[in-house]
Amino acid sequence: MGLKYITTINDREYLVEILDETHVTINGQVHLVDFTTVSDQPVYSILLNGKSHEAYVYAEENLWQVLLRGILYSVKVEDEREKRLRAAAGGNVVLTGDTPIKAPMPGLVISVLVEDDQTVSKGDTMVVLESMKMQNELRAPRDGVVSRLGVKAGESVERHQVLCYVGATR
Amino acid sequence: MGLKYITTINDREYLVEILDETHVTINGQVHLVDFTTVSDQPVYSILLNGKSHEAYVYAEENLWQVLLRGILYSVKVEDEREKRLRAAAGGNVVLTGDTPIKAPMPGLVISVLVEDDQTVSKGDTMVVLESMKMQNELRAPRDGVVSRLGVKAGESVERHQVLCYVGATR
Amino acid sequence: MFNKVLIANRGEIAVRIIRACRELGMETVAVFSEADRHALHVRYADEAYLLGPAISRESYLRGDKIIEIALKTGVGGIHPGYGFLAERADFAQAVIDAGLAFIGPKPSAIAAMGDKAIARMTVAKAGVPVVPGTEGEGNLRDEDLLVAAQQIGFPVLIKATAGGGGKGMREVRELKEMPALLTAARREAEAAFGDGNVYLEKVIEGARHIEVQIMADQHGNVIHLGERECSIQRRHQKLVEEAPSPFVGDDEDFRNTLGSVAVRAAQAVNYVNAGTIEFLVDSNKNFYFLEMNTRLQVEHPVTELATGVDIVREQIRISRGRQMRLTQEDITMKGWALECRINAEDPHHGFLPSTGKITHLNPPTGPGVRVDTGVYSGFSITPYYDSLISKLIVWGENRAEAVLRMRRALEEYRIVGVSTNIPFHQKLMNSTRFQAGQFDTRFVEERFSTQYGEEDETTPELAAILATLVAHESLQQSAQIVRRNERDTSNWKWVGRWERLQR
Amino acid sequence: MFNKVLIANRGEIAVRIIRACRELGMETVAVFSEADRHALHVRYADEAYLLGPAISRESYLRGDKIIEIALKTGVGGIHPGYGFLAERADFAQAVIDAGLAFIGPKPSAIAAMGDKAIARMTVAKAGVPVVPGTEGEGNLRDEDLLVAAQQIGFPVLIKATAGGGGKGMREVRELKEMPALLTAARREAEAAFGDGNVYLEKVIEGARHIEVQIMADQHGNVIHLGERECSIQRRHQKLVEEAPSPFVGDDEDFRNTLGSVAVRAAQAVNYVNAGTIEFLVDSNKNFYFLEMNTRLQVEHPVTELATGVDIVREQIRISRGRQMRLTQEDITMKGWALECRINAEDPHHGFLPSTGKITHLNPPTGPGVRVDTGVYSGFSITPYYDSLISKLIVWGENRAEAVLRMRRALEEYRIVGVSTNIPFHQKLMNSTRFQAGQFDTRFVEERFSTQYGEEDETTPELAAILATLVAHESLQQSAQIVRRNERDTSNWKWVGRWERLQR
Repeated sequence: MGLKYITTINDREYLVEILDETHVTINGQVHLVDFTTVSDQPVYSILLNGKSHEAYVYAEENLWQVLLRGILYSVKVEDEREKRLRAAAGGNVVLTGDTPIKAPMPGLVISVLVEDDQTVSKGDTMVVLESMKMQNELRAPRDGVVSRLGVKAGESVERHQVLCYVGATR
Repeated sequence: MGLKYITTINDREYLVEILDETHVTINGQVHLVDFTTVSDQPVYSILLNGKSHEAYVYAEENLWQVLLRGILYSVKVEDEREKRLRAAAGGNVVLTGDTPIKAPMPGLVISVLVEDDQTVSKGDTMVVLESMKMQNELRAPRDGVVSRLGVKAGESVERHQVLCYVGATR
Repeated sequence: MFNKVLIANRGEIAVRIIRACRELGMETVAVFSEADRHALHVRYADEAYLLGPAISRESYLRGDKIIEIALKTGVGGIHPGYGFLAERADFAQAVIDAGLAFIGPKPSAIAAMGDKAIARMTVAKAGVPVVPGTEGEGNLRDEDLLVAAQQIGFPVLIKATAGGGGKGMREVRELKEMPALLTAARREAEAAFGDGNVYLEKVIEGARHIEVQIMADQHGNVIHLGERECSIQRRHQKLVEEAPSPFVGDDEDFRNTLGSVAVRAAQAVNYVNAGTIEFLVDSNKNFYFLEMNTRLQVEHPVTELATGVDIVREQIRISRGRQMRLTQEDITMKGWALECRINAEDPHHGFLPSTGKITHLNPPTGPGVRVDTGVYSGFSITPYYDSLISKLIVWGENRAEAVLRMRRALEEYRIVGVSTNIPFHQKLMNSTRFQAGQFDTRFVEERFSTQYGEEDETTPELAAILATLVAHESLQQSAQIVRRNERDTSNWKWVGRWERLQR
Repeated sequence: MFNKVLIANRGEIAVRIIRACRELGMETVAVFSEADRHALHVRYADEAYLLGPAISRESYLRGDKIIEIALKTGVGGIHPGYGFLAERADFAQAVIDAGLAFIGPKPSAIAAMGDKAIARMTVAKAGVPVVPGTEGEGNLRDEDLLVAAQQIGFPVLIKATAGGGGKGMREVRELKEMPALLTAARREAEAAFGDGNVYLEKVIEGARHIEVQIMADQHGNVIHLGERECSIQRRHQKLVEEAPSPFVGDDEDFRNTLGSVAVRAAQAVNYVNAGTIEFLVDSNKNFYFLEMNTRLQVEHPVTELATGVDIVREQIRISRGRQMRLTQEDITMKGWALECRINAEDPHHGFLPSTGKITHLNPPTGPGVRVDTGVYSGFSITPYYDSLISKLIVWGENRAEAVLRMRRALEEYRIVGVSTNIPFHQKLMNSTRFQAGQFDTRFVEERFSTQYGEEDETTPELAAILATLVAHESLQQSAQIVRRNERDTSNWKWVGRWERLQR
């Protein structure tokens, strides 16, 4: 018996079953598959019923990102058991607490326009980053108070690095 | 104090001393050097007194092979102590015993024209290999007797794999 | 006549220039920042010298150090490429003062074209049309601007004098909304640049960006190499260029008009070497001088492929004092050339810059494909310089063939480790409006969606299968690691027991 | 008219044909052996199907299976590339019998040109000069051969009828040495092929290998695309090709003569599609028909770059029944094209084949450079197929520029993991005789040394420094490992002691 997965793209669910090395079903339809990695990279070559495709597939933020013919798909893959557990736990997680302000790109901090305990309004510019001669203004995603400010002008930051938090007014 | 090496190319010796990260001397002359590997490969980029060169450097059969602008140099590098020890041991090692017959290239064994205990004369064809549609005849390097024949027609062999030995007539 | 050139640049353009020198049998000297020791221009040059830290102003903008290295290494000329010091008249002058050839125009021409107001005045005097507006007329008050706007005719654009990047910019469609928009523009300009002055410019509707490549030698010969169209832009950054322009098309008269006007503009400043006159062209083929780039352009290869002229090689010949071998009659465009700028930026996340190590790279090759690049597999993209990592240029017998070839080349291009805008280009090449040549400079921002929804049904299914197979494989592998660890643990236990038995 | 093509080949030529189809907007079907699942042609095609095991006769030579796949996938034509089934009249016939287009000549033309004796007779009848000799005259006895030799004129070559690869071949310079050489040749031929029959061929001294590309459509139009010179050979394997030929040079009359003779030879067999007539040319511009290759040649790109004609695209158009868009008047050669065949073989060890995984690959790019290849970084070269892994082709305004460009491209080319003959090409491009165009088909074997001794003094010093630095680094690293191990050991001891204390 094969392994069953529930795979979701843009709220649309696909039931994918891996039968053996060369067969998968999707929503009950059987496909002949020859699947291999290229150059030990996250680049995959697939022959699906003879049709040759290639995609760049990598994990990011709990999803699988599939870059296929210039189109990026964010895909959730769960095995049946996982899916059941999630259903039992019920609903989406509600965000609480402070909101982290993350660097959307790697770069240099050009200026920091806020300080700890400062009150900001949604849309206020907080930090200006520069990378590859392109400046990016990070704005407050909500009203609140700045805390745990961790960068200053002149420093380098990585992509997704948390620069500070914006929390409920204390 | 730097590390001293005696480096030999085609019987010509060079005294190379590594002074520090950015200086070497060769036969007493000091050079400014900026040396780094490229793409984590055995490809090296060197800026020698500002001149930019690139070479493929790898070890083979106790020598360093340097492929530089299309020219292959086989280089022996010994530190001074090693060199002294070798000098003390005296002269070259005289080859004795059976001579191994090695595959000069990877490929398929097309035919084996000898068998164990067979007497061969220098120049006799012993094994025929094929690779990339090119056939290569392996000939006896000396008069002698074949022993430890390890391949048969239809098999694949790796480069430098020992196929059999030719030894003194027993 | 010199035989050794210093290239005061980095990246693909430094490599491009080194190649031209090598193909002329000339020696090359590269300069590099601490971030660029592994860069291709350092590897390919005959000599390479460190300038300083990564930040441009401490390395690639250090004209003094560059001239010092040039003198020390005995080069005869300096090629500035584009960007960095390429359009700095003071640097060009310093190079000449050091007794070296500056491979580019005279400092006076750089200066004349570098000041927008002077440039507009100079070319207007030579009979070249300029975009109607008040730029260069000094800092006008609101009352004067309201009068001027009516003379220019609506719609007009309010632009910050100190400006750039869209800050302090407002489009005015009729007189009555103008006072409020002027106040807003001045306030924004003041906040952004500490200078509230603004000027007006006529809005060219449906404008296309069409530019003309010119070449001039030291013997008074000036020719043009036809036009390029660069209307595919995003935030004033060119993304795709082509030669010829699909808008100019078969209209040889219009082509010749643009060309001779460009030659006149160049002659107005006694121009020498390669340069580009940029025009805005409206749908009625009215054209307006925008600016002159007094240097090699990023997009010069499309002209090279369409005309067969090696522009960089010609630049070097000219700066060596040679007479151009080409006359205007020798220049014809054949077939069609397209260029896609491959930038290290993520088209799926707002085109933000992407940095990191390129772990795998497979460039497209084969007939009609040219790649100009400064990167390779194993090279790290840093945040210090601009995001252009490669230019993919194709030639076809006609535009349709060039587009098909570009599609196959984009499909073949594999870059792993950093995000690139290749997916953007793939989508663009599939767009019927692009294929039909129907676009203006606002096309990408206003009419070209980066939302991907209109694909056929089978593609998401394929993505679902791929993601599931990769997820499955990754689960199997982690299971194996767990199993191996289990065994390791028991081995370890077993060894422990064995050791105890020994005691 | 069909829109889907099956490519019955592998490697660079399969990729080349897939690209041409894609650029025509046509779909492609690849076939592959078990050794080639990761090959580029499988990755780039729209569809790909397994043929069988690695060995050619169980995969790429399985015409029956290939036709079966073609029918199953609904393709309209099969392109055979070169090698494998390309010159098998029976396969071409089977393709036609299956109702598919064979993208190549008619089976009758393949058959006529495939039999050397018939080919010689056919073209001789059409007034095309052939190399004087006894081939095709049946198996002559020694007495007859001695008479024939005197008629042909010395020197003559004795060749094995069943032969190839130089076996059973002897050069005879005068009559008196001939009987002994005949005996030796027959003995060797008997041993090698089980067939002691031999024939005679005139030795063309200082011969150059010059060939003419022809194209013919189904409507009776036959044109030639000028000549290529392929005299740089090693063991009858072409290594470097160029168009035009430096020997033909500016002699347009000679070029036209060769061209029209080639057209006549093609017409003699009612030739359709692309083909090549090979000539041997002596120093007095006497030329002799050698053979006709009834298929696409490895070296077709040099003609493409020199004439601007896309030969593969033309092949497909012709097989779709289209009339050629080109007439003889449209064909002119512009500039100079050179091709180096990059083989996976070790020039420093007798050019023996080299296999293994390509761990790093950086192809040359930039202006005037074309790479046709079927490999990439991470791909494994197996011993099953021929050693050609890439073709490096450059174009220059003239031969000197093309040579300079080839030098820089070879210098840029990095392939790590397998040995290649790039060093051979580098040395060749540096040879003054090659640069001057002074070579014949024996140049590489007789006059071109692969011994490297004549380099300047500083290069060995540089090699010494490089080797020492790498050796030093490797020593330092192993010292570190030892130190780490020492610490590990002591850690382990310490843990042991700690464990004992616990008990």
